Amino acid sequence: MSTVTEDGILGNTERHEIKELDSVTILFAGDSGDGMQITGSQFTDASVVFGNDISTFPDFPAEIRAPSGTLAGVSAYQLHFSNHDIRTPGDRVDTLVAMNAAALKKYLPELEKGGILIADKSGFGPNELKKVDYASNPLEDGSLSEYRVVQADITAQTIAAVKPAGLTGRNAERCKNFYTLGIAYYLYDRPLEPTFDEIRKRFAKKEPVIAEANIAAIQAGYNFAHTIELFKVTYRVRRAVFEPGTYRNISGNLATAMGVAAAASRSGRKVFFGSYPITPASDILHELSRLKHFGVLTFQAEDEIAAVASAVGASFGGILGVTCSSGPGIALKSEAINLAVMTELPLVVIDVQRSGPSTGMPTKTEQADLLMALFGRNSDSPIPVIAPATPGECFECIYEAARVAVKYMTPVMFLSDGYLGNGAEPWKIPDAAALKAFNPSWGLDPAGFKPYARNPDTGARPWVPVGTPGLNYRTTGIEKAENSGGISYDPENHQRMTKARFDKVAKIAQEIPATPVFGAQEGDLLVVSWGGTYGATLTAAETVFAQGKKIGHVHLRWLNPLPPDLGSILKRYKKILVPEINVGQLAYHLRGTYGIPVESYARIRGKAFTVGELVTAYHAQLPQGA
Amino acid sequence: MSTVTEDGILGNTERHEIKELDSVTILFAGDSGDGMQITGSQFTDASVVFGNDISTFPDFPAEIRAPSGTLAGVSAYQLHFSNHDIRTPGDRVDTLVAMNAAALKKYLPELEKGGILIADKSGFGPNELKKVDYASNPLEDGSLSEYRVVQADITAQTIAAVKPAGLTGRNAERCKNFYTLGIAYYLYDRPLEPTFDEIRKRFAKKEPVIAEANIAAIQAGYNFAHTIELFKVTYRVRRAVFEPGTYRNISGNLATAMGVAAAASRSGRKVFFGSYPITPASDILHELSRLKHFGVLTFQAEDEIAAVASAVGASFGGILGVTCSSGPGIALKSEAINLAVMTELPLVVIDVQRSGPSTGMPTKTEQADLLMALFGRNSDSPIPVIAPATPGECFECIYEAARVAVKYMTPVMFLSDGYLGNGAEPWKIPDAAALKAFNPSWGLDPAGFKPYARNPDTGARPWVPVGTPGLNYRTTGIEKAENSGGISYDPENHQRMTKARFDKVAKIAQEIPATPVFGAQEGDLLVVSWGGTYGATLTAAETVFAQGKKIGHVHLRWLNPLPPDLGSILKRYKKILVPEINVGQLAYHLRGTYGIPVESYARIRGKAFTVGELVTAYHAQLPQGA
Amino acid sequence: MTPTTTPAPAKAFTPQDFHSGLIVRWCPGCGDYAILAAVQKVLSERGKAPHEYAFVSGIGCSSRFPLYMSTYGFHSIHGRALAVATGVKAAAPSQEVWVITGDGDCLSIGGNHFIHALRRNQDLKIILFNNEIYGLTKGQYSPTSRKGLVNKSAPYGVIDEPANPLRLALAAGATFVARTADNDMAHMTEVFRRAAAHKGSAFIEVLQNCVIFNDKVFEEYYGVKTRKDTLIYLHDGQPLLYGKTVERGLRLDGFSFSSVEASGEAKIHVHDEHESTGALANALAGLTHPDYPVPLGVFRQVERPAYHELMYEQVDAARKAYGEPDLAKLLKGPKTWTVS
Amino acid sequence: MTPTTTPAPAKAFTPQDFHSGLIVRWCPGCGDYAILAAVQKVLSERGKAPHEYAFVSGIGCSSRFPLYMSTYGFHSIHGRALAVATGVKAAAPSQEVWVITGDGDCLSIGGNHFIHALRRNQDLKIILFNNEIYGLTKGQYSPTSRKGLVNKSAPYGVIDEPANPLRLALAAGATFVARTADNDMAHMTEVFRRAAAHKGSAFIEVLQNCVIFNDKVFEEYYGVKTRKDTLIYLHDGQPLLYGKTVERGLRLDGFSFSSVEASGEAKIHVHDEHESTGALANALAGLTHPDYPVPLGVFRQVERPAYHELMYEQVDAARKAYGEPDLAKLLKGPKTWTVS
Ligand SMILES: Cc1ncc(C[n+]2csc(CCOP(=O)(O)OP(=O)(O)O)c2C)c(N)n1
Ligand SMILES: Cc1ncc(C[n+]2csc(CCOP(=O)(O)OP(=O)(O)O)c2C)c(N)n1
Ligand code: SF4
Ligand code: SF4
Ligand SMILES: [Mg+2]
Ligand SMILES: [Mg+2]
Repeated sequence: MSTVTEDGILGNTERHEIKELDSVTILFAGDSGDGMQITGSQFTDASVVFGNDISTFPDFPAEIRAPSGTLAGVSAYQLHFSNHDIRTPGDRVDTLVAMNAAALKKYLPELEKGGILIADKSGFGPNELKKVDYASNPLEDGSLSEYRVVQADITAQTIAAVKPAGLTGRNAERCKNFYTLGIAYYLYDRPLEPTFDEIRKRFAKKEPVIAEANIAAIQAGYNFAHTIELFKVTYRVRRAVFEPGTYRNISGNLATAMGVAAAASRSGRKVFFGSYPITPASDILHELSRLKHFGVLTFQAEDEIAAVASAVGASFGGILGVTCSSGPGIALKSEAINLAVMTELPLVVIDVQRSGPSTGMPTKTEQADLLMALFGRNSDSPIPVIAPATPGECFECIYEAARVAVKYMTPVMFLSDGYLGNGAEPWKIPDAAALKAFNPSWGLDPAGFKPYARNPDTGARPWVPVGTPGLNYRTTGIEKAENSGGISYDPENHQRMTKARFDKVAKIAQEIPATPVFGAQEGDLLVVSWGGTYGATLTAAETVFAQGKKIGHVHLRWLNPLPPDLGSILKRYKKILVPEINVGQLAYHLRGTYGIPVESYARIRGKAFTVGELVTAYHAQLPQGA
Repeated sequence: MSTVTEDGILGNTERHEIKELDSVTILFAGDSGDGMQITGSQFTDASVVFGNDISTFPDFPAEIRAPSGTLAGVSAYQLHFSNHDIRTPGDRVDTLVAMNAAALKKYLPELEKGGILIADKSGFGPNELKKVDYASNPLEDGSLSEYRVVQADITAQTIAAVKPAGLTGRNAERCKNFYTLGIAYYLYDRPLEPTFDEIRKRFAKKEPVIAEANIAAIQAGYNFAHTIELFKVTYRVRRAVFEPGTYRNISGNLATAMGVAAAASRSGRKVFFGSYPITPASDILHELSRLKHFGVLTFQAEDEIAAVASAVGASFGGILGVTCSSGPGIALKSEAINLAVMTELPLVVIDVQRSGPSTGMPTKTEQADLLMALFGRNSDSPIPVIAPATPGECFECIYEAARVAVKYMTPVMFLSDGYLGNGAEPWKIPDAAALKAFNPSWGLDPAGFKPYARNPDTGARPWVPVGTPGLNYRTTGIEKAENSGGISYDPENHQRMTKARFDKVAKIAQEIPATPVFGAQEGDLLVVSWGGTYGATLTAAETVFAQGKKIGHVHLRWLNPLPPDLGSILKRYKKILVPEINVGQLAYHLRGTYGIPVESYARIRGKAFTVGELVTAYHAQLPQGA
Repeated sequence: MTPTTTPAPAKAFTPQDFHSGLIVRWCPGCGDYAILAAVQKVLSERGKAPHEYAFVSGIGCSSRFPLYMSTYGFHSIHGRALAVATGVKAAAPSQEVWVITGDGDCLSIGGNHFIHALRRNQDLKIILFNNEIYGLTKGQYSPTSRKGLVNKSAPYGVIDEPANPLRLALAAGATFVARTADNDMAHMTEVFRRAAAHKGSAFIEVLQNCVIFNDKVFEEYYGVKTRKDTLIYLHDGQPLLYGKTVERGLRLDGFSFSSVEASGEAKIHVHDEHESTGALANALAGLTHPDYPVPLGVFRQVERPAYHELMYEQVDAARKAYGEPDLAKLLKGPKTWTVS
Repeated sequence: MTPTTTPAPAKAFTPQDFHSGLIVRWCPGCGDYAILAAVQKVLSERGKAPHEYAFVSGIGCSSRFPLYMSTYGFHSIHGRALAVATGVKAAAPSQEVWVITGDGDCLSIGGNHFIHALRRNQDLKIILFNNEIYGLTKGQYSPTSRKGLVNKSAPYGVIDEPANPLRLALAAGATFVARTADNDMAHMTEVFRRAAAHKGSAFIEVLQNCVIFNDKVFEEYYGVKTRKDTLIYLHDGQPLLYGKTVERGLRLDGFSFSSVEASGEAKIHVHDEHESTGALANALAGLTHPDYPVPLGVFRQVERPAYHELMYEQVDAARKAYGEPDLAKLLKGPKTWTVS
């Protein structure tokens, strides 16, 4: 057995065919208790360490522990890995691992015809079949003839495999996900050692038995596949070519949390993070609660209003207030966000969007809070809105949001979503030292101090740390006189102050670099996207452009203000198309801003676009036969 | 003295010249304690009873009792009365009554050159002058030479006049507003008797001394003006020609409250009115609290969220939930409004808009909550939005809002504003019996009952009164399966349900009659307005149309859905202009909806447009010299 | 606690009649199952049909409860169950309205509605599933979590002093305040019966075990083996006695209790649910493990008019004073003029 | 109440130094004027300069208070004063933060923040201007308005049971709870001094007369002429005595007080601000006119670590455990690979 690992690395060249593939999508699906998220992450880690590009999409049930065997209880992890730059977790699945009947029922439609299905027989007992209304066992009734089915009693084999390590019963059974992982590793020619190391590191001290059992299970699965030549052909996906640098795998929520910590340590002022838990945003709170030494004060408030109001108070106090939620919570925060607009205090509002309206489908993704971000406050209340395109970009964007909030003395809305927040990708680790420090000291001279004087470059008022001698001032949500900040009901002053608040946000355009356009620089169709649909919309545009169409693609990071060059770019195309996971909010915003026709491709299904459907949608907007 | 009243009615023809005028704007201004609101309303009542058309605008200080003599403490009441159809409280003031120096300072800029100024000398003592930074007494230093100034020690004369009635000291002084009223009545040839009657009715029983004193004060002011021939010329504004009918004077907030009461008594189901007080919306709560016998259950909640959530609960219970606030409160309600969207329950949300953002200028008007009404909720959340054009129209519109909410099972947003809510106009009393009753019973048969089945005509689901045997069902803010209403995370179901919610709101277009266009039916410029700017925007359009320009005017009552014929109307003009008291929200909405260029005339000064500025704005959009 | 005599049911219902048929989806072993069973059992005995009840909840694991009931049900939004229920009760005053809520839902985001609904004595039966954790969002601390508890959002331990739900309820003016435990079916059903019979705001805290995120948090004192020594069961008019052999009791010393041998001399305090000032209930609500036995049962039960009664009284009074509503007259108002 | 000894001020300030210069705009005769004067007087004695204070308020007549102070000030939004103050204190832990709030602002819309800020023992001095009415919005009833009160939003009388702010504060876990009155400058200043000296959440209810919308609502018991008979002043360690000739006192009968002749025999209860269970303060907070004398003074004062201390302790502990934050290390995480 000592050679197997090497075998894995070298490939089983002698014994069977190995086929080179450019990319593969594998989906692990099972009951919530089956450990599919762990299996998926392990496979992901093995792939990134090997050097593939990856994109992942975990799909949890809404319940904590949904009843086992039901459709609602299925937990899945989709991984797309490749030898080239990829940006989506894959449209269709090449290999499906189904630990029970429910998993099969739910995900079979995603499996390519001719794809591989690995099924645990023991999850297809009469009970399991009944729970999901299978009249007969699909593993036996011939209905899966179009797929390459590999079935084994994985549960029983796992139990046998881990017995020597000393594990029995329920605990032994729990290792079956690692057994499957072994099979998958064999199939895709992954090295085992890194996973073994990882397992040892994690469990060896506290639970050496578990560690040994897990390793034994992986090895057994691997051997099983190897020995009985389960697969006539195995596959290999070579390393992708990455920009040189040091990489890690990162999820959007983790990147966001690290960006906040970076802002705290590079801004020269602490960060106050006021939050109330909500799916899918809570992980940011969890991460930051562990990063207190970076100068992040986390405050789990009694509700969302207290979360944002305390953050506004902290910003008044002189450290940066950040608050975080998802749609329903952001709605609740709107009144207090407006207080920051009116008092002109910095504030970062993180919205990890989810499917709605109301409670909606909390574990599903959507990018439908754009118009709420822009307009969801009483009266004329401008705030900048920024949206990351990928999990890794969350870091850069949240740092940018914090920097702009402070520089312009304004709340900034950061729109992530469940897809970005939970999804992961390889991330080139940025140089911490190169992050621009920001610590504004403008306007803080007690001589001639005016709390509402404006910095001519930014339109921002001074940011006063409470307690500074000589700068005592009062602020209020009531309209204020220019410069002095005293209460004013003067009509002309209100007009000027309203304009000043809008001008300030408009000035942020000076922070936006020229907009890169992919593909045709003018022509028939410009696709405009924002947020988490970046990968799919661009990949589809690449496909259509490669087919010789006059198609361009622009992805927006700032939604307010829009890039200053966007208006002129839009004019260079006959048609504009905005694909969005909402009813067409950016399309409306572009029309509303530029007064030009904009087409919308809107799908509201709580999940990401597939590249395939977008290719079709682009073609539908292009001249026929052109 | 017994002839004086007749004198008033007949006019003082023998003694001096009487000039006929088409319309007059008079503004009463004094300290908060000076009773200017009463003086203004009395003059208004006298004018409507006489038969003029009127439009009023009360302007309160933000404080309950601001320190006397200061600018912040000035309380004013502006009245525009005329012999023809008018719609605004007047651009410029013909006669200004200033009870003290602060009142003069604040409102002199509004007075026409050559206009009349009636000033109480005793309000111009050294103290009063100092409080508002007058270096010298304007009544004496010649600075008012461009106006016709009438000054008297009104305070002293009042005290003398009411002494016989038995009033002295502070109480006597308090009658000085009635003395001024007497002067104004003389000047504008108003009958005194109706006011006397009113005073007697109000005070005679409880405080006969007050009644007599007030009457004596009015009479004394009238006599003073008459006797000493204060005015060489007095004025007369003839009756306006009204549509036949019975009229009353009404404010927007009162009309709104009565509309809710009407909905309660005509809908066949009660109304639950959950509210939390806020300026300028509280009066609706006050009025409805007195109308419990109409089947209105008023509930002063602990906060806005409880106010709206309880209203949603009431609608679930089976009676119509109505909630009411102004901008900051509406922002707080957004999450719970979304619950009504998602559960598809009827709900009427009244927003009496005020100047913002945040606390803003709470006593000033603005129409800047439009985009919040449309989009201020998480995710794709369509709700219909209706806005009254005049105080009287509030009645009709809120009734319509209630009817539509129930018919389509949706929240409806009703956008009034401070200008409409507090302003008053003559109102032709509608026929109560002619109000269409509405009491939906669709879908309530226990056989085949499906809580989320849809009425094919409206897209509405059944409205179940809780407690009905056989219709027990559960609802939730989570996405629901079509028909059954069970929880569903199915992507395609979510897409269909989202569409169904939008379609339902879109169907309300069938309730909207063809849009009348004033003026040119096609041509150079179409002015589009909404809400309380109706009067000013239309009057300005009449002026410019009368000058021979190809200008049309459309006023929108429904902002969502927009009238089905609006798109084609917009196409008939070279330019579209939207004047709004916000930064251009309807203009953005029209661009966002139709993808066409729309110009915006946006002024954010917490007050209504003047007709004059709009005329100028329209001309700026019209071809030069055309 | 004095057992209540339930009137003979008009129609016989089974607990099953109160089940909506939806598969119950709490984690295996979750305390919520037992509470659901207890409620369904109690309702089945009361003679009212499912359509005569409405269950309202917010969001949380516990808040899915109404979906499992065959009654009217509203699974609303986080924290607003009591506000929503206020409207339901006003709209349908003869409906019996139960509110299901969690320690987060009720005491964190919903804290304001909690104190106000109790203050107004709204006729709602409120069951607080207190698991001292946010379950649905996967394990953050809640307002009832104990100081020092380490969890997802407090990796270095909770620094917030925990809230005392019963004391808050009492201070807010609740007219019925009780506590029971998810592992004691007999006690739960008896408390629910009492709550159902109470007119006005009935507040019941259920110690509810979350097997996933806060397992065994009550075990030390509510564990079946030791509980006779660590819990004290309240019975109206009975001395405050406890212990395996009923050998201990609570004696009043000034304003505080001492746990003493229930020997002949010791003056054991007698429980009085109706004690006028609320001070007794307040003192009992302050007793915590391990210094004292933890009380279970009805702490307080007093009568005051329920909110919906007063609300409808005013409507009726207005009807009496002004007669049938005359819309035409309302529209006319006090002063009109006619143009012909 | 035991007078506190104030340390000799480092620099001499006058009350005028604490005035922002803005014209004070409450109605003539409003009780708010006296409270403002009392606060300015107390602050002027304490040696701290205006910039060392921050005053935070919501919206209401009372909430304009910070605008009149020369300190840092935040006149925020309705109901959120305590939430905003939470952030201010966290950001600037050495700042002394006072919160000014009204019965509407604090107990109605702000009720949730109220109970949670007190529970956490946030180091805030909270003055509740209780005028039993919404002043700024012109006279609707508030959560403390008495049942039956007729006003704008309750033309047929209020049907809500009034809230007891002190009992709620106690139940929430406030470590300093007091009551004073706007017509008693000496008492007010003494209570404010005590609150200022307290570390942790200090809650003070001030009976404040609104001359416009609820005039004389406290007159019956706090009126200067009769108050010796209708109020009882609390002094730590002193018997609960009152009356013009100190002829009456409160005796403890089980859980409730009786007002008795303070003759030799009657055992008058001795006030104890630090009584461990909070039951004494709770009982005193329940005494209402006319059945009892209304207590003024400090009901309760106990020590617990303040929230900002615990918060910063965790930050310091993390620093100690992990050393200076190493951003580069954080970004790298546990597992990387390098492409060259
Ligand atoms: C407005 C809003 N904020 C936050 C959430 C997320 N959320 C749902 S349930 C919950 C807490 C649940 O805790 P608890 O009420 O104790 O119920 P349990 O799950 O423990 O039964 C939270 C924070 C939400 N759904 N809506
Ligand atoms: C979100 C919001 N809701 C309502 C209001 C209106 N409002 C302002 S102050 C107030 C109540 C004031 O009462 P209280 O707090 O007792 O202060 P007082 O004026 O009596 O001092 C209300 C309802 C508001 N400004 N904002
Ligand atoms: S997470 Fe806890 S409370 Fe929620 S269902 Fe599971 S065991 Fe029950
Ligand atoms: S309304 Fe009342 S509380 Fe407000 S300033 Fe006037 S007297 Fe004071
Ligand atoms: Mg819980
Ligand atoms: Mg008040």
